[in-house]
Amino acid sequence: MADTIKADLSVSIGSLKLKNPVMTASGTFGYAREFEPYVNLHRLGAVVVKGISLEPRAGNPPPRIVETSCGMLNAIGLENVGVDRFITEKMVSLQDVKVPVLVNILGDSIDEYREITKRLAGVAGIAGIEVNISCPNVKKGGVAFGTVPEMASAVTRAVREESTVPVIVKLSPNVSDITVIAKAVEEAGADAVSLINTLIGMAIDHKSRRPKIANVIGGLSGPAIKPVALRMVYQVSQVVSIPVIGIGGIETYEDVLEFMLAGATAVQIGTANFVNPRASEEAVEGLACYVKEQKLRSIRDVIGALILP
Amino acid sequence: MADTIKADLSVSIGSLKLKNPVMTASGTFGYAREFEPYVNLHRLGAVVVKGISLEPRAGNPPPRIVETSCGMLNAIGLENVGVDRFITEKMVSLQDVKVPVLVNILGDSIDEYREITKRLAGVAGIAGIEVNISCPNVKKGGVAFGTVPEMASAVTRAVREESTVPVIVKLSPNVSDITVIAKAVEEAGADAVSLINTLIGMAIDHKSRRPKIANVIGGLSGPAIKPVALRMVYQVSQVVSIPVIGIGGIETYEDVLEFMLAGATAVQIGTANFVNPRASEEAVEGLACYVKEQKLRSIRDVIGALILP
Amino acid sequence: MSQFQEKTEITRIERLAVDIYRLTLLSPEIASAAQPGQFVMVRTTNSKDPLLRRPFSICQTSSGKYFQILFKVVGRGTSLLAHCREGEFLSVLGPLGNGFQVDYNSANCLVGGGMGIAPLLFLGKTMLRKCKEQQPIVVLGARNKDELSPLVADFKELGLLVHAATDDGSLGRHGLVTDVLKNISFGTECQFSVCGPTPMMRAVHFFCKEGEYACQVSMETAMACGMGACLGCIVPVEKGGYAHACSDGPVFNAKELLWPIQ
Amino acid sequence: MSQFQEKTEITRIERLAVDIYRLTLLSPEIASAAQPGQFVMVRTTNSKDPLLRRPFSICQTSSGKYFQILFKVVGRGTSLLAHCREGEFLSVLGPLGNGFQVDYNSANCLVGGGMGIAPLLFLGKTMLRKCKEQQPIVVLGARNKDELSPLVADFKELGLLVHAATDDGSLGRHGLVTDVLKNISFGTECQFSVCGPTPMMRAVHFFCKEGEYACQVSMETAMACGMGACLGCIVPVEKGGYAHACSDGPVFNAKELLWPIQ
Ligand SMILES: Cc1cc2nc3c(=O)[nH]c(=O)nc-3n(C[C@H](O)[C@H](O)[C@H](O)COP(=O)(O)OP(=O)(O)OC[C@H]3O[C@@H](n4cnc5c(N)ncnc54)[C@H](O)[C@@H]3O)c2cc1C
Ligand SMILES: Cc1cc2nc3c(=O)[nH]c(=O)nc-3n(C[C@H](O)[C@H](O)[C@H](O)COP(=O)(O)OP(=O)(O)OC[C@H]3O[C@@H](n4cnc5c(N)ncnc54)[C@H](O)[C@@H]3O)c2cc1C
Ligand SMILES: Cc1cc2nc3c(=O)[nH]c(=O)nc-3n(C[C@H](O)[C@H](O)[C@H](O)COP(=O)(O)O)c2cc1C
Ligand SMILES: Cc1cc2nc3c(=O)[nH]c(=O)nc-3n(C[C@H](O)[C@H](O)[C@H](O)COP(=O)(O)O)c2cc1C
Ligand code: FES
Ligand code: FES
Repeated sequence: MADTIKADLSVSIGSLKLKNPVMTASGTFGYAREFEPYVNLHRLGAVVVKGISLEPRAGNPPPRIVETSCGMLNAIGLENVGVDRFITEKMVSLQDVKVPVLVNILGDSIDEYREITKRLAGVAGIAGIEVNISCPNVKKGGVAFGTVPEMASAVTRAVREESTVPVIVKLSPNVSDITVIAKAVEEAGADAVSLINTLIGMAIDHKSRRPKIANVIGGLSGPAIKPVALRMVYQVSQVVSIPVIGIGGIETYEDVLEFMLAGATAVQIGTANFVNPRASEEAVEGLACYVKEQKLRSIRDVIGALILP
Repeated sequence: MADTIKADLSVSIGSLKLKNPVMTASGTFGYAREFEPYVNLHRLGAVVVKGISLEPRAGNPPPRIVETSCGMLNAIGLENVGVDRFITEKMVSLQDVKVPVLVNILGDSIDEYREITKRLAGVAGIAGIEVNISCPNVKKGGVAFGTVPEMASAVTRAVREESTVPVIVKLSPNVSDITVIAKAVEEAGADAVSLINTLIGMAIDHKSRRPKIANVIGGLSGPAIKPVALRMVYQVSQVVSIPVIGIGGIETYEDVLEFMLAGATAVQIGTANFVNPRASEEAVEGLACYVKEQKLRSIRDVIGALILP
Repeated sequence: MSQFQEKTEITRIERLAVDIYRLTLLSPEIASAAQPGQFVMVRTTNSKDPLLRRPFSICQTSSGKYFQILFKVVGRGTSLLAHCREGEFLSVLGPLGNGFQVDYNSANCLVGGGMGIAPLLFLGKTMLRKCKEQQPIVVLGARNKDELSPLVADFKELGLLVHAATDDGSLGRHGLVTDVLKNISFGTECQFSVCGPTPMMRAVHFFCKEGEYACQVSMETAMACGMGACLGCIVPVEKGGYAHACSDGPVFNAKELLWPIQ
Repeated sequence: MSQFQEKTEITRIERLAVDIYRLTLLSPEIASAAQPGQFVMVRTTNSKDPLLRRPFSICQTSSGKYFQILFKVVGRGTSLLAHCREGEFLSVLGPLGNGFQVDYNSANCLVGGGMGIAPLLFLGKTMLRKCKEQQPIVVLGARNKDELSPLVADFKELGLLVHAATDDGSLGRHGLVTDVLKNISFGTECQFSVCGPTPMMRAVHFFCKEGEYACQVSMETAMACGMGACLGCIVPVEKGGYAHACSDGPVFNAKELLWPIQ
């Protein structure tokens, strides 16, 4: 354990220095405290908290989740306490966790994104903002911000203008060409991009002839989507010069290495936290051993080090 | 077995009448004869043969396939004997198989699609053409035909003009909004759409630091993609009035029912043929039992019968 | 918080009925921290399919070292568990959630249906330990004798009297647990602790509402994490919005829930 | 075509070395149709992960009812197989592919490395049955004695003389099988049947080319279907393009392949 400290695992996401590249993904790690029985939180690179909206949201009716082959669908409906209670209640308790906290935000209009960011500006303990642009734009008939370059870039610009901390834009994989969106948000001032959010999926119970989740469609996550995530991380890394954070089906340090080889500077672990709550800390331990065994100067040597045929 | 005959499993894809909705997917069933030791081919609804191009193609170098969580990636590179040898060699041997044969075609220009269709026109034993539009359009810098509505519709129109049999257009899932493409090809004259082709994915071996398939990226198939396929079939069924053929992670008759409830008139079984070569015939048997047990007049009663919350 | 992720050894596997099994697992940490009504999340395979853990009530603990889960094979996860071997290890998270809050010195009634009987055995045992003077009234229901009798036997072994009901009348009363309840006279102070299928819990809740008895129910929902992180396991509550079965429950005061729950 | 999809019963599991196992499977259909050099595709789990079947050479058949596979645990599929129990059933497809084409009356040399030794046992046994006068020369290599000696023992039991080589010298010659080959004098008519790691097969091919001996090699590639349907299992061939290991092979005339194969 003491050994772990010696391996250089540090990476930078813009001005944000992380002691290692392993974060936990929004919506899969609660407000971090839930994992205290299992994880030394301060050993993680960062934690990303559940998506926050301007007003509290009750979320979707049950059932909200269902297992699929090597994955799960969720339609939580972005249940959250709203930005104000987040600041007064959740951030306060998060303060004593000695790990950078990234706040994931969402809205249904550009103004809403802007307003949340304003309220978060200057709040102690927030190391960065991650902007979930997979949400529907109510003014544009519900088309997701993340699927249209102009809308993605408008959201990014608004958040970037109000934010006092690094802004990470979290991309939707449900697009024809993710590199176009990535370039748009880079140009609009994003300090980093994270990808992927969930693929849109559906499950049906043939016996009852009903959808297995009340919202009919939901977000697919877990090992099933890893190949898609890895491909998109690889493609985006080729076209942007800001850091890329890889997400999707990551569980072990080997998975982390694959994403970093594809070009990711850091990663987030999502669904795997449910299966193995210690997954994030174990990935950090695994990376430390890897760096030492391979006698690397730093884990950063792995970033984009994929050898093409 | 004799009982099976009584259940009404027949469905129509345009003018094409199928004795049941279970087909095998292109590229996963060889030229059908490979499965004779395991399957009574004449019990299937139809078989779709491997994609055929104008000229023979050697395909991609090895490795071409790799297993992923609940799925596999392939980059066969569309290895095939070319349309002329297909007609003289493969179709001849396919003639004695008493099952409708659909020919999957692909090209890298609209002219190529048109020319293949011309050569196939009038060839005995061809019940329909399935147009793979996930291929790169060489003239447009390699953007896949299936990701741009205008290109998708131009291919459809060209094939429709030359074809003497029903034309099914096979949609790519790697798009922001598959309903737009579906509507475009319907308008261009497609007699049906089939979906989904593979999701684009990637796999990396962290030990060698190399991609696990020589082509770097490949197509993801199998149970992992079923939720995405089901969602797209559901969405497309809402917006087109031509029949929809569901594909993606289907193995059992329960999977078939799920796709039909979502709106599919028929389905194709792909990767599951590798795991269980009898999957297609077993699905037909399962559907026959289902129709009888549920006392349905016809399996067609299931199409689109999803009950929304 | 006393929660643990453990590789627990399976020390015993018993097949109680055609598709009902009981596993005894070795984990001093979980066994000594567990409270009646709490549950564990169990990994049923080392593979990624099925991916998620499965929740099971803690059915009994013994010697502060062992705990048991009782389950019915209903799908792939439980089928995998049924095929485990003694000596193998299972990855278990727990104990999770909030258990039953009972006044051990008051009159108590335990009402269980099917596998919902599991946590009530733990609760009944604890009641007997904490209060020697008064025994809880136990009402158990299931589909038939084969399923119910091994569970009834466990309570009888503790010296508890069991009122049984089965759907087919093969053991105890022919009918539902509420049919049994109607024929028992309860003191006004009696507190009900209920676990079973939702329609049964709903019926018992309305029975209690009428008689003005306190009533706690243990809710089953789909769960991905079991620890308040995924927000998947919701139940609608009276005051509006949702509670989370894993972290606010699984045991709730029935009055706080918004019935009828589907 | 005599190919079958079978639920074969595992009648015996033997652990031959730390990570080497041999399964005996009951399938009269497969056992009686099998030819040396053919293989089977085995499902290693009922779950969807790992999804695909795994290819294994048929290592021996007996009484026209049983056949054996010999394997090394290298990943998840083989690890699952190693954990099977006798009496369980495995889903097996086979026999698949084209086996060794040998002139049983000519002089023959069998060269095997590691798990590539498996199909050669079947071939050696068949040679002895078909031609009593002449015994094949057998050259086997592996990493060390632990891995090699149980395999050598099988050949010795048939009455065959084995020339052994190990990477660490713990059994037979210290070095590669080609080091052994160089010290044997072969008749010009000698035909080589080779199975093992690709670098070894390449080396033996070049040895044969020099000596102008006929040489057949059994190729291992990734395989999804094992029956010519997926086109995944290619090996580059001399005349240009690719052959399919499962349906054109796995045994090829070494001269028809495009060396060096990676
Ligand atoms: C807090 C809690 C405690 C529980 N305690 C026990 C217990 O002590 N003993 C026991 O046998 N079971 C208990 N359950 C239910 C148990 O978790 C499920 O039976 C199990 O997850 C099914 O897994 P599977 O993989 O076998 O079924 P799956 O393959 O996941 O599903 C098979 C079928 O079972 C249904 N199903 C799935 N989950 C549940 C569920 N939670 N409740 C009812 N039906 C379900 C599905 O809809 C499906 O029709 C408990 C559930 C919760 C939430
Ligand atoms: C025609 C044929 C016959 C075979 N006969 C035998 C046999 O008799 N005995 C035996 O032990 N093995 C044999 N193999 C190899 C065997 O199929 C693989 O070892 C097995 O598929 C590995 O499965 P796994 O799930 O344990 O490994 P995986 O988890 O799939 O992979 C683990 C590691 O093994 C490597 N690997 C995977 N497949 C192969 C392969 N085909 N060859 C070499 N390395 C591989 C992977 O690259 C990875 O590094 C044969 C292969 C073929 C194609
Ligand atoms: C239950 C659940 C809730 C999620 N909530 C959010 C969220 O609030 N905001 C967000 O940006 N992503 C959310 N996600 C997406 C994850 O952060 C992550 O991008 C996705 O799950 C893919 O990673 P994984 O495969 O490792 O889970 C959620 C995912 C799950 C499974
Ligand atoms: C090995 C392989 C080869 C394929 N070749 C083709 C092809 O030639 N043309 C085509 O349209 N689709 C091809 N596909 C896609 C399948 O037809 C199908 O759309 C996809 O695999 C999803 O279905 P599945 O999950 O059931 O496999 C191929 C798929 C696989 C796995
Ligand atoms: S199961 Fe995840 S919050 Fe309750
Ligand atoms: S393994 Fe599928 S074609 Fe050979």
